[in-house]
Amino acid sequence: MLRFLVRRILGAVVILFLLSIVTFLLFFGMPRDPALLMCGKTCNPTSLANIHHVLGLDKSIPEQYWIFLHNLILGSNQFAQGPCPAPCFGYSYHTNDPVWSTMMDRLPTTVSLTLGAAVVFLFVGLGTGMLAAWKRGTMLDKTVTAGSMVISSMQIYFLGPLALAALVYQSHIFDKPAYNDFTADPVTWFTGLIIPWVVLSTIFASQYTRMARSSMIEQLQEEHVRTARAKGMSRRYVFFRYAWRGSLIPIVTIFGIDLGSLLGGAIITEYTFGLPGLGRLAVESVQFSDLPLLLGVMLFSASMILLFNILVDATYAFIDPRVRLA
Amino acid sequence: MDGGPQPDPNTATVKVEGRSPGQLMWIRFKRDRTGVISAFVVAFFFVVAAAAPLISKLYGKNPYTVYADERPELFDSAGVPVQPNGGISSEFWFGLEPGNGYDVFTKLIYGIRTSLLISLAVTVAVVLTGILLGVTAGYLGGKTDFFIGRLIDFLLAFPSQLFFIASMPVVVSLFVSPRDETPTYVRVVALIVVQWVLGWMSLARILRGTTLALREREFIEAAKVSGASPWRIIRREILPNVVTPLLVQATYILPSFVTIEAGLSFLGVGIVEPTPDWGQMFSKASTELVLQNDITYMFFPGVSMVVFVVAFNLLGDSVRDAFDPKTAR
Amino acid sequence: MTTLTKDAGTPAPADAGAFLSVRDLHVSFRTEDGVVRAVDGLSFDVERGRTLGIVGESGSGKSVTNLTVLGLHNPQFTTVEGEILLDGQELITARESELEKVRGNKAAMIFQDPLTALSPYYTVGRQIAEPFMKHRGASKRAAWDRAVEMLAKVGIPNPKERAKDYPHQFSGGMRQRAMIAMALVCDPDLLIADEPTTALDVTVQAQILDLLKDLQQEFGTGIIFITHDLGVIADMADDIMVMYAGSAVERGTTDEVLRAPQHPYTWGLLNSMPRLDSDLDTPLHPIPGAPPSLLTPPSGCRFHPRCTFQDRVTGAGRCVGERPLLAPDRASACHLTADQKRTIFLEEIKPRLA
Amino acid sequence: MSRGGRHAYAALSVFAAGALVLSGCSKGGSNASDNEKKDQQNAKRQQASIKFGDAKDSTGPAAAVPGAKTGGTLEVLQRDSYAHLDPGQIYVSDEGSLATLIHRGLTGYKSTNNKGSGHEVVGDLATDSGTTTDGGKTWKYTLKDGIKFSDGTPITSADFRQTYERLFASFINQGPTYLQQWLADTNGADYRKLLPDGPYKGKHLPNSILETPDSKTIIFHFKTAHPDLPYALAMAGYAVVSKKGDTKEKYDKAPLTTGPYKIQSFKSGKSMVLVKNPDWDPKTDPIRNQYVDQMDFTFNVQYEDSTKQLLANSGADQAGISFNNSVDAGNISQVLGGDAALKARTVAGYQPYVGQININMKHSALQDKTVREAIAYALPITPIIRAFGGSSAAEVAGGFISPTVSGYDASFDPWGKKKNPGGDAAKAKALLKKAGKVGLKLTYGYQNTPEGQQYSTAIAAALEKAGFNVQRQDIPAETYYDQVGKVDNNYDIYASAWGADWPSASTVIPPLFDGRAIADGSPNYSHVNDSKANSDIDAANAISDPVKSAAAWEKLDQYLVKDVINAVPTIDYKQVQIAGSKVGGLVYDDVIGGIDPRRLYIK
Repeated sequence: MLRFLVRRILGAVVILFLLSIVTFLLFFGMPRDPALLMCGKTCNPTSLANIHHVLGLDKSIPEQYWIFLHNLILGSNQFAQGPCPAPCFGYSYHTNDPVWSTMMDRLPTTVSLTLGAAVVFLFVGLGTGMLAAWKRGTMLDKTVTAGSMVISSMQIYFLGPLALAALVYQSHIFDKPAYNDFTADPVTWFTGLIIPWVVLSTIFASQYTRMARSSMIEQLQEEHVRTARAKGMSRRYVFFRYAWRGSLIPIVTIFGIDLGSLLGGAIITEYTFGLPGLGRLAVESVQFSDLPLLLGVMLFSASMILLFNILVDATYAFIDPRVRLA
Repeated sequence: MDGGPQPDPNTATVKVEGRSPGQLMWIRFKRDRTGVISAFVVAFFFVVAAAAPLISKLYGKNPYTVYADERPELFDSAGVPVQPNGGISSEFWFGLEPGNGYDVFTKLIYGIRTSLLISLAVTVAVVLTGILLGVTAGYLGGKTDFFIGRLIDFLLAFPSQLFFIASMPVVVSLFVSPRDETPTYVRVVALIVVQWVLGWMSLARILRGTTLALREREFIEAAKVSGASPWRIIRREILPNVVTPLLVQATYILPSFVTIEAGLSFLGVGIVEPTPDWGQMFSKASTELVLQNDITYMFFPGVSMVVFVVAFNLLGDSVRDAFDPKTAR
Repeated sequence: MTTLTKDAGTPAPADAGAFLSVRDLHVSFRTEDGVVRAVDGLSFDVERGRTLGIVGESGSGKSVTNLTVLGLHNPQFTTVEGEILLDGQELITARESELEKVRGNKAAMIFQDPLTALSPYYTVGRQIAEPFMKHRGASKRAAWDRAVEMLAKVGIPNPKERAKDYPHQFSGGMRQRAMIAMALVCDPDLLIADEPTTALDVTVQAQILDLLKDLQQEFGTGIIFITHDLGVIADMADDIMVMYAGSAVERGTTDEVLRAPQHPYTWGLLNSMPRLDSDLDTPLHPIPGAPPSLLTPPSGCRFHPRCTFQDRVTGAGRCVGERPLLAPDRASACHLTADQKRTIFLEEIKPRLA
Repeated sequence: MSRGGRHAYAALSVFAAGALVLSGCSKGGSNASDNEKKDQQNAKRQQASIKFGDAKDSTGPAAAVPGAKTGGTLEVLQRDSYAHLDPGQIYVSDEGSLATLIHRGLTGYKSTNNKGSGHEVVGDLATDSGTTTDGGKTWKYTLKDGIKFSDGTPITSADFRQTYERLFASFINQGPTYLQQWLADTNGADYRKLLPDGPYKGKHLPNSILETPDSKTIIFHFKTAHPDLPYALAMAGYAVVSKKGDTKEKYDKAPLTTGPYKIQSFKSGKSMVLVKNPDWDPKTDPIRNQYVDQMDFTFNVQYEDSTKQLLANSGADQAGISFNNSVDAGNISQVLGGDAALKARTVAGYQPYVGQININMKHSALQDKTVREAIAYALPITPIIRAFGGSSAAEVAGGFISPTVSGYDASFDPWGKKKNPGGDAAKAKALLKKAGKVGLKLTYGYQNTPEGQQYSTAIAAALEKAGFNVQRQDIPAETYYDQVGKVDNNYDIYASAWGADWPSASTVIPPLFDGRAIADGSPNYSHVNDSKANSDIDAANAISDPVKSAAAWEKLDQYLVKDVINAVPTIDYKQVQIAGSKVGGLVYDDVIGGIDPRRLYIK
């Protein structure tokens, strides 16, 4: 187990390192000069040069990258805006706030959005999926299959605006989605996120329904399941003890991927509902060519993805005794 | 309950009637009603896309006319059609787009045209890359396999949407045209490139797996022993055998690329006004103006895309089952 | 298709000794390509303490028959007609709950590939204990001890520990032993062994066969032994039933069938089987052609497309037009006369065999 | 056809594509329907010319707001968080509104009526609006007594020296630059050379430029006359910064204040709390009142959300307001068409911005006046009005001078845009033929925002109809002005909007059209260099009487629009704002360009 963790984490670190380089190059490939944004109404070469200097953009790219790494690992006191403890992504060009705290400010939104929806779509999805598998071939099964097929083909950028138009703009049943701090007021926290949750989990749940159903049915055709029945085990017992165990593996895999990428910033969802989460932050960082922010979000999202990859592989070991972590 | 004996009619039939797997798949596919219907729906979309210019010629409008200025009486000062339901009328079948008042019908078919063109290109690029890297990794194994594997891991760790957004302006800026309008093809190419770069991994992985399995099979061994060159083996023995997973995967990834492309245009980093595009219609549909005043508008891109994706996925399932009837459905 | 299909295999009176008696069994599946008649009018009996060997090529309906006996077919795609009496209990019409009481209790099954047939997710001990708990209502504890005991019986060294292992930690042979232990845990009266040794290498094979024999001695279990390997059959079975294309073509005691086979198909099987005692230069004669599609079975004698003796049959086109019947007891379903069968075997087949 | 909402809601519960189609009904027309009455009323709002107040006008306290009560907490809903609190960095309007509550400079605007349309410039921290003896070259200011920073330290001339000198330091890069340029007597950003590091490295401005003989006196010495100084000093950008408390960059997040309120807490992007500033003495302040005890700001509140909350008018929102959010297009009709009670909570007015389409005078093809006339005729205004939300958000502009600036003439309309906002393609085509330039390639740089994309495509279409070959080029919204601000930019036409920094055209015409100021980044976006215009600018600038100068600017404005045609005026930006029912003293102030925060009280 330990060896596994060490190996995987080292691998992840390497990937993150490479990713940060790519992001860096990508940024300097952008046809925009971040200084221009801060230069303001009366911009000119001198003030531009000034800003370049303040941002350290006048240094060579490798040099800047080195500084970035150094700050990230050791923190820095070089910033005019004040000290910046590790992990230090520096200060946003645009808002002058420390990138790390900005991300931490936005994180709760994304986490609430993701986990809230994830809980729903995981249980609803698996539930209906297994029900359909259990009732395979019946009317119910056919309806579920068809329904989930249609819904899973809907996109957030269609279902989202639709929900907004119907529930907010036309009928005024709900307020526009918004994030309110849970600790401050759980109720508004809930009401503010309900539409995004519903939309997000509707789409995902339908996908999980399809997945659960098919992988369940696949498992039911396994020989060892047949053996269990040949032993006289009841259908229910076989279904929930033998088949279900194996059907988990593909689901866990996908769930890990989904959760990882969602926690890294559900860009389209947050964009659709105007929620100030990491996804929005990412978009802003590109809009304002805000390198520190871009790097921060990029690396954060990537680490989420990698983290969940590792978690998924670890869960395999719990599900399937044949899997050995090393 | 399953697990019951299910003989393999495939082999059985082959033996008596001696049909090629291809013919069999075709026979089985034709028997699958859903498959055939969805195939027709998909075909319909492609035909519409291909014939968009012709259709709009017959229909007598194009997606670029600013009806809000041509026919001011149809709009209010904010550019919203004054007739109900987004100005649907015998003249404008799908109504008029709030804002500049483009004709929704022509805009939609041209939009489908753009999106399908892009997604098709991406799919082709991805399939080729997938074959190239996947089969190579699977067949050669060893170092090559290792490196390709690591490359795949690396790319899979990318936050793809974020990467798309960040790289679009970069890629676009690669083709600079100082005096002229940034041509649409540049954006199109850029969209194709970014999706391709992060799109090929899963397919490559699958193909690698299949090749790996094939490599151990007798006939490959036989070919090896008989001294056939790797290239020949890949061409003659391996490629024909990966066609099945390839075809199935392709039918699954194309619609997913359609939705990704639409997503990018929705975020405003893809195709932009006035070039018609499916996703760009969604971003229009999500504006205050539409949400407040013209909910009708969003159904045309929305429903058409749902229908398209559903049909394509059903088609994918049918193709898969036709190749391999034992798969669970 | 001939008119005779229905009353093929006229029911013989189920004699008292028979623990399992199958009468005129028809099994067919609906598949993507049409209806497959997997079993077509099959009848046989199995008595306590005796072993019935079922021989035939793959796809001849051996396995299907026996899965049907325990009702393990998929009701959605399968239609079953006929009669299956297990210890006087009718199984085809029986409800799922009743079947569950039978399975693993009165009648148990051993499958071909022990690797896939055992669940990778649970310990061997648990998988053996489960049916005991279910059928005997034993406590976890008791069931576990029983499992260990059974493992010991089937000759697993240090069973206490091994019971805690997972199947993938067992060797192939040990897995099969575990399977057997699992099948016999409630000492069933009928054991169906579906090619239990084909997945194993020869030495292990021998061990397993001995094991089965010993256990049969001990428990007096009736065994249905399915295989396509006549060698194994000769060693194991008291009676033999040869199946082709979903129905029996020859039946009799092991001696009768192996010493004086009467059906061209049986001859073919014997021909195509290498013998340890034969000299190396004697060539093998595989049966020409391939087994028929059960979607569109040949008319008349199902074997006729591959049969080299049609011309000897008196009365032109009988093989093609008319389905030969299989009489009860020692019999074979072929239009050749008894003499023809004897002479052909003695003069043309036997010499080749030895 | 009934409203879409209910249907769509029902449909949403049934996820079937078919059902969705059926439910896709929507009533015609946008809620942003026109409201003629309001328009005329707005048109009448015209900035009466402004006079510079003397010592008497400059003595506090400010005139009480009729019916005002003290106490209570005001809920302020704002879309954008404040990026800058350091006076030197404040330029944008929402920060400007806030600054009226927390920052004070030497001068300020005092309302002369309760309608927000009449103003005069008076001494704020200074005893009067400033005295000059030589027509604006030398200006003398004397500080009032009893003026303090929020930390209790008295404000002295040393603080003002610090305030002005730090404007030359590199970290101050967002605020206005008039004063710096005047002191250094340069254009562009060359002024920084005067004091590269600000006051921080021990260097200071010589007395020949900025003189502080004693702790109460500040004297400016300019090389050229700048009669507008009293206006300039009223900008938030020139409000006082404490010498003792100057923390350079950090000051931008936690400044000392001098106004009636001080910052109790500020969470960037989240919230802000203002409380009464005990060190503020009403007797020293002729401009501001201090009625509300506390102001709670919430940021990231989008227009439609603030509107919805304030319309709902429940709970804390009854004492709710937004200084800078306008009513969103979707709700505008509901607001304007509302009952009397609602009207009482609503204010509307012009923003100081005027939109225009610049024509790049550097490009040879466009130096042909007939071509420019053709553009002027062909250009449609409707797409722009559409994109900004219809006639309640913008109206056709005649000249470059906004209705909120003295010198505005509502009847001026040389290209007939007010009658025919769609443009006159036929006439344009004729002119283009006459010039022999049919099919002329026009590169049109547009701001890459949803609005920009929308109207630019429509405008391009219209110009094409008039016989131009238009090439649209998208420019990233964030760097738009820097791109078009380049002298050698590639674009032939491009939109821009300019807001007066103070209600005199002297902050509109000279920066936009003074040919001698052409430089990268200078707002003379069309790079026009017209000798007559240049000389007229100097003439007008020299007039120290505000009323006379206003007239001069008006003449010059009309000359530029009609005869030079270096740019075509497009729209005057308007906005409608709303507050909760318990908010009193609600006035739309033309100088602030929005609700006046200084007069508010809780009923």
